[in-house]
Amino acid sequence: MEFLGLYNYWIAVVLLMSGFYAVIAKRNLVKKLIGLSLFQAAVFLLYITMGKVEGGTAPIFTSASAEQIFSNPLPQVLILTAIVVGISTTALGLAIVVRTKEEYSTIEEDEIQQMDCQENVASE
Amino acid sequence: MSSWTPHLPALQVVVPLMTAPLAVLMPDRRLSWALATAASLCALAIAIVLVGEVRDQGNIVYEMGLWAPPYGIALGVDAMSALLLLVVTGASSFALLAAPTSLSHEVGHERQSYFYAAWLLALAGLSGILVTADAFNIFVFMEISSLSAYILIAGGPDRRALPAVFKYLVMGTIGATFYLIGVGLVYMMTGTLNLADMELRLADVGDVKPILVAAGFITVGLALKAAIFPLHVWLPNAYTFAPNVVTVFLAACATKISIYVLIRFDFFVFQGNLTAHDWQFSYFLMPLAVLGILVASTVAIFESNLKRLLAWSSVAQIGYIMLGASLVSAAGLTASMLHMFNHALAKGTAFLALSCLALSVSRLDIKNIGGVARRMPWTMAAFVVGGLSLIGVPGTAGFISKWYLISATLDMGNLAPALIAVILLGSVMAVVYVWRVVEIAYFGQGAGTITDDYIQEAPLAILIPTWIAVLLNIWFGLTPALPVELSTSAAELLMEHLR
Amino acid sequence: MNAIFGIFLLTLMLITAIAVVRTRNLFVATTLMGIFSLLLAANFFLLDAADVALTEAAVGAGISTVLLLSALSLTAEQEKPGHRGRLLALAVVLVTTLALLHATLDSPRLGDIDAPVHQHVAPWYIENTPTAIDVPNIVTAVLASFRGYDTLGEVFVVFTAGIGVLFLLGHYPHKQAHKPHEGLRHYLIQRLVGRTVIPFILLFGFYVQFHGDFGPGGGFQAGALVAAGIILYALIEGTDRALNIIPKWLLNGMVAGGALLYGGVGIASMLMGGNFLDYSVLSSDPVAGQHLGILLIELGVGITVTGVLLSIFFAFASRKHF
Amino acid sequence: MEMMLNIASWLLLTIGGFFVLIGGIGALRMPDLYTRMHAASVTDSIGPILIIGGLMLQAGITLASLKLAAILLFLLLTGPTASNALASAAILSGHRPDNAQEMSAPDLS
Amino acid sequence: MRKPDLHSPQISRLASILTLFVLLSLTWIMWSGYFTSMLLFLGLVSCALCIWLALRMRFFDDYLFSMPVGMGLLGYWIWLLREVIASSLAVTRIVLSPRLPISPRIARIRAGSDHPYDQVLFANSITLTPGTLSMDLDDGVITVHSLTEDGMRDLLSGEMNRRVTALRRK
Amino acid sequence: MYIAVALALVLTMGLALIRALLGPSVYDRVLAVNMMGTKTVLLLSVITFAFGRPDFLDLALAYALINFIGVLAVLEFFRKRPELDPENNPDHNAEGAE
Repeated sequence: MEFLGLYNYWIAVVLLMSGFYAVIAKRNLVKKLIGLSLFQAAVFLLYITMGKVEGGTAPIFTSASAEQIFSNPLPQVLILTAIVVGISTTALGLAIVVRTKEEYSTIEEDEIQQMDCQENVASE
Repeated sequence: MSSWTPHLPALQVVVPLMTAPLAVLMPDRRLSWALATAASLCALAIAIVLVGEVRDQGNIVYEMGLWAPPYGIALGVDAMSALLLLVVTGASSFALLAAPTSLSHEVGHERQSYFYAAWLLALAGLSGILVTADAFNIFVFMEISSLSAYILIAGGPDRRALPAVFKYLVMGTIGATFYLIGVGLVYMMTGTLNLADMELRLADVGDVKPILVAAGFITVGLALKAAIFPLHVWLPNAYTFAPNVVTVFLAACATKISIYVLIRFDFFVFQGNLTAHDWQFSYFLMPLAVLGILVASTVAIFESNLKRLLAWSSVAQIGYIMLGASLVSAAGLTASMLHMFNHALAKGTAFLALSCLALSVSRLDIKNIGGVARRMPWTMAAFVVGGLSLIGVPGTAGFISKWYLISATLDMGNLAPALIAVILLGSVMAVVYVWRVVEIAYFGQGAGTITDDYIQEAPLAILIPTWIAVLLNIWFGLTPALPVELSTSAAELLMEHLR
Repeated sequence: MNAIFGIFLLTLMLITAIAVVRTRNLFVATTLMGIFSLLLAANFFLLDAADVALTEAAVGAGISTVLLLSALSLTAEQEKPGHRGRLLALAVVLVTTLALLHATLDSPRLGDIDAPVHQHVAPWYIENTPTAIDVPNIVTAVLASFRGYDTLGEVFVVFTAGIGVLFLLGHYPHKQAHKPHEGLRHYLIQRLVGRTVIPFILLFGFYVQFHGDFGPGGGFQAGALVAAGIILYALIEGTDRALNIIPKWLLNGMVAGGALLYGGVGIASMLMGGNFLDYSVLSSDPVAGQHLGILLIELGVGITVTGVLLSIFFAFASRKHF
Repeated sequence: MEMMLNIASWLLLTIGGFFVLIGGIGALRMPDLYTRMHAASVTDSIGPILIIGGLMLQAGITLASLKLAAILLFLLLTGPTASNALASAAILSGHRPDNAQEMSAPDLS
Repeated sequence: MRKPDLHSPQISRLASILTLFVLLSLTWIMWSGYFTSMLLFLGLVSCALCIWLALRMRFFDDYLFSMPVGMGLLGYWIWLLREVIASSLAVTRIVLSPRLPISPRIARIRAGSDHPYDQVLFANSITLTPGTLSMDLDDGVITVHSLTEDGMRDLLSGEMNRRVTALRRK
Repeated sequence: MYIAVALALVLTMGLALIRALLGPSVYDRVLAVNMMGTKTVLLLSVITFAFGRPDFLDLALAYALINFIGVLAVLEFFRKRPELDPENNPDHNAEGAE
């Protein structure tokens, strides 16, 4: 049971790791954004995991429930907000990527850097 | 009017926040601008009143929705947040006053209403961080301010703004997510999100692993957002390619707000409850601060793009602010707070002067400004005052904070000579990079590419806010009572939590 | 039983995530992200987070996939090989991971009822929701009233993203003559089935909007669903026709109006003598006031979210391909 | 009576689960895209019918049952549509079925 | 090219709008399960909004998709259910047999009815039956892929087509 | 008893995931995604009953809607793609994982 009790956290941590790796190591801008949402999703899982109560149920009263244990509503509220923040960031990031593609006709960070370097040299 | 005073902490955020949708709906960009400026000035007025209130009666607490903390979200204004509220609203107002002139070259007219809305959101987000007393609420407003800052920067006319802002977006989001992880871990062990309540309940928990890791995540995440060396890599390009007035606004206050959260979190929540946390805090940040000052100043000396030069100087100045905080003493924190205020003044003035310059000089490169001071005396004079303040020459605001910083390091025993040497060396480097610009502007030859006739003094609409900023630099250099008083009480407040 | 399913689903998620990182085809990565979101949502549901599961399904699997696909069709589908600084990245990631794993060792176990999170604040919400707010869904009560200020911030985050996308993509002239965008108009089956289900999707969206007090749902999920319904119309009948449904001025009005409505409720409660967002003063009976306030602010959330998601979708979809 | 209903419901559920699993196995074993879609269609048609049917027996005549019916209707409406969309997309991009022989149809009109 | 006359409506525009409204209201009541005046009012508003959007989407401007309603449809569903079960068993046998005895076939079938609705019903029924898959519907001609020759032969016998066509005649 | 069904569904999801990872073409992956979507809908329906909270069926309904839109978005993506860039033929770069 010791193992089971932490399994959720560990998966969340490994997910976090894979997303974080994609953000840092990948050079494609869209891939970075995908990694970013993976990274954030892992944090959502971390929060929701800590709100669970064994034998509890979703924190919504039903007419039948007099003696129910509820899971913790607060992490759920926080994560609802965080999901929204995540999708907003992704949308804005994608808009920037689309503009980048239009201006540079590539979405690879390395190629963009190369072009920028040439531009910097040309301007000096 | 007086019936509104209890609501001021909420209004500080709500006024710019609610004006943003209205600005989008405005049919004309000039109306959007007028609305934004009015809201910003209103926010400045609120901040000034709040400063008065804080000086009169200490901390102000406001319960959102009348739910008592920690169940509801509480707002709190103390000396520290009041001081920074002045910085944020002031910077926003000055930059907005200069905006219509400067922006017409950079952002298409039909897009400007969105631009001003984003500006107001940035203002609201930054003030929201300052007034809230809830750890998660900080995250929400941090995201409002960051997203709108990305928009503002992406409005830059150069296409290089796009990769710069993308990098900022990625690093900023990583920073915010790290902060979120940290808050989550603290929440896991305390069950609360209110900062004051967290401090209380953490005392029972003590040094458990999640809390230690949380302290690490929060510090690193906020350091990323605050561009503390070596996590500053997003900053230079973002500031360089943003529209000029945006640089004025963000350079003056954006990173400082993250430092504010960092200091507040570390001192309020962790310092008193974790063994040896003050020591760890100090020895983690001090080397970074010192390295930041030295490396960034060196880069600035060799930089030829004027905006990037000042951006690197910002990285160095963040080093000073962190150096003060890392002393973990009342004097050090006072110096740190004071430098946030004074650096905002100095850097704001310098960037405002560059905005004036940009109206005549197409490319803000050191080679293109040969002799412009003869054509634009007022602009360059403003830049000189800003530069002097950056260096820390007596009579300017910058001097005060450097002075406080040096006197704070004197308490550090055998580290003191080394730290003082670093501060002085940094100032000498600042002399060098400011002088390079001044020398060419005043004594250099006109650049061949632009005919001299084209270069003319900036219009009054932008010169006036610039010169008000210049005068403020001198005013607070000569009579620094107000910021010093606020900084001192803020530092005392922070030190109280050290137990 | 619960735990076993949880572990199975988590493992599937892990595999998916690793595949997402490894694949070079961005389209494949996007579809795998869709799977990931579904699994994540199912997991949230197992962990008793019904509201979050609904949101993740609507946003992660629906809207986010659509947005990513439209962005992909404007940019590139294939990631070019080659990484730089892979070792540094690995090192950073490894340190982070170890730190977090270290943190979990002292964490309360999953479902532990004695964990600190279940002792403080949260029990107060569960105890006081019936008397103070009187809605069955505690999550809605906390979201809309106890922590209504956070939700105000959330709406403005969405609003910010909306004006950001409009600022970046909204006003550039098309570089070539614009060919009308037809969507799937020639696919009879999809078109017919789409027409049949769209009214019901929209109705479901409204249902979720107004039943947030009673079950999982609320303004944000509803906004995503309504937007999804209209996006479905855009997919089957073409963006140009879809743009005619909701005129531009109305869309702009929705983006701003919802946010204004939310804030307006706050200001109204201030004018009526309460604190900001204190809905109790909106009516003579505090609980009725809370109900009214929650209804209005959820409506504000829904309107803004619908407007923003549609604006974002249209901004991407009506952009010319390069 | 309740006993009978329960047994019928369990039966439906179990058989449904079995069919779904078969579909999954088929989707793995089949050689090319179109044949895999046939296997997948087992999980998309008979699976929901049986499983949701079983659940409806459990729920009895309640609102939940009506909701289940809505879900089932929706799945049966959209499932084939989605498959068809996928097949047309595949054809559109020149994805030919493996060694499928043409058969001619008697024209009805 | 044979086009059915889409502009001679069997039912008037108003009637179809009303039908949809009633359907939506019933759905709302069935989903909601709360009968407070507030929620019923909101339901009414929601249905009206849906209708408004449907009007803006021009769903009532043509009679492309009018549905044949009646007992015939129910009978057809029951027949289809039997077909689905039978063919599911057939596919199950194939999947479970180690040799995987498949013999894919492709055929083009002309739908018996001119009406687009019937064609779609036919195509989706084909897809719904495991073992056959409609890949394309173009101008009344459906391209069908089948897993086995038997399945295709079954389909080509035309019973399903006949039944679908018969629905509208009644 | 619900366990058996839920287990079958989860196993099928696993199988579908394997199909999604193996590919080989992008369409196989989309097929797998679609399969997973419907399986999730069923799984959620079953779980709501196992939990004894049938009022959560809304979730399953929402999933069904969203899944459909996702697949249509994919079709639309493919329909646009030929004019996008011809070198990106799906069958040439079908093997997604390195």
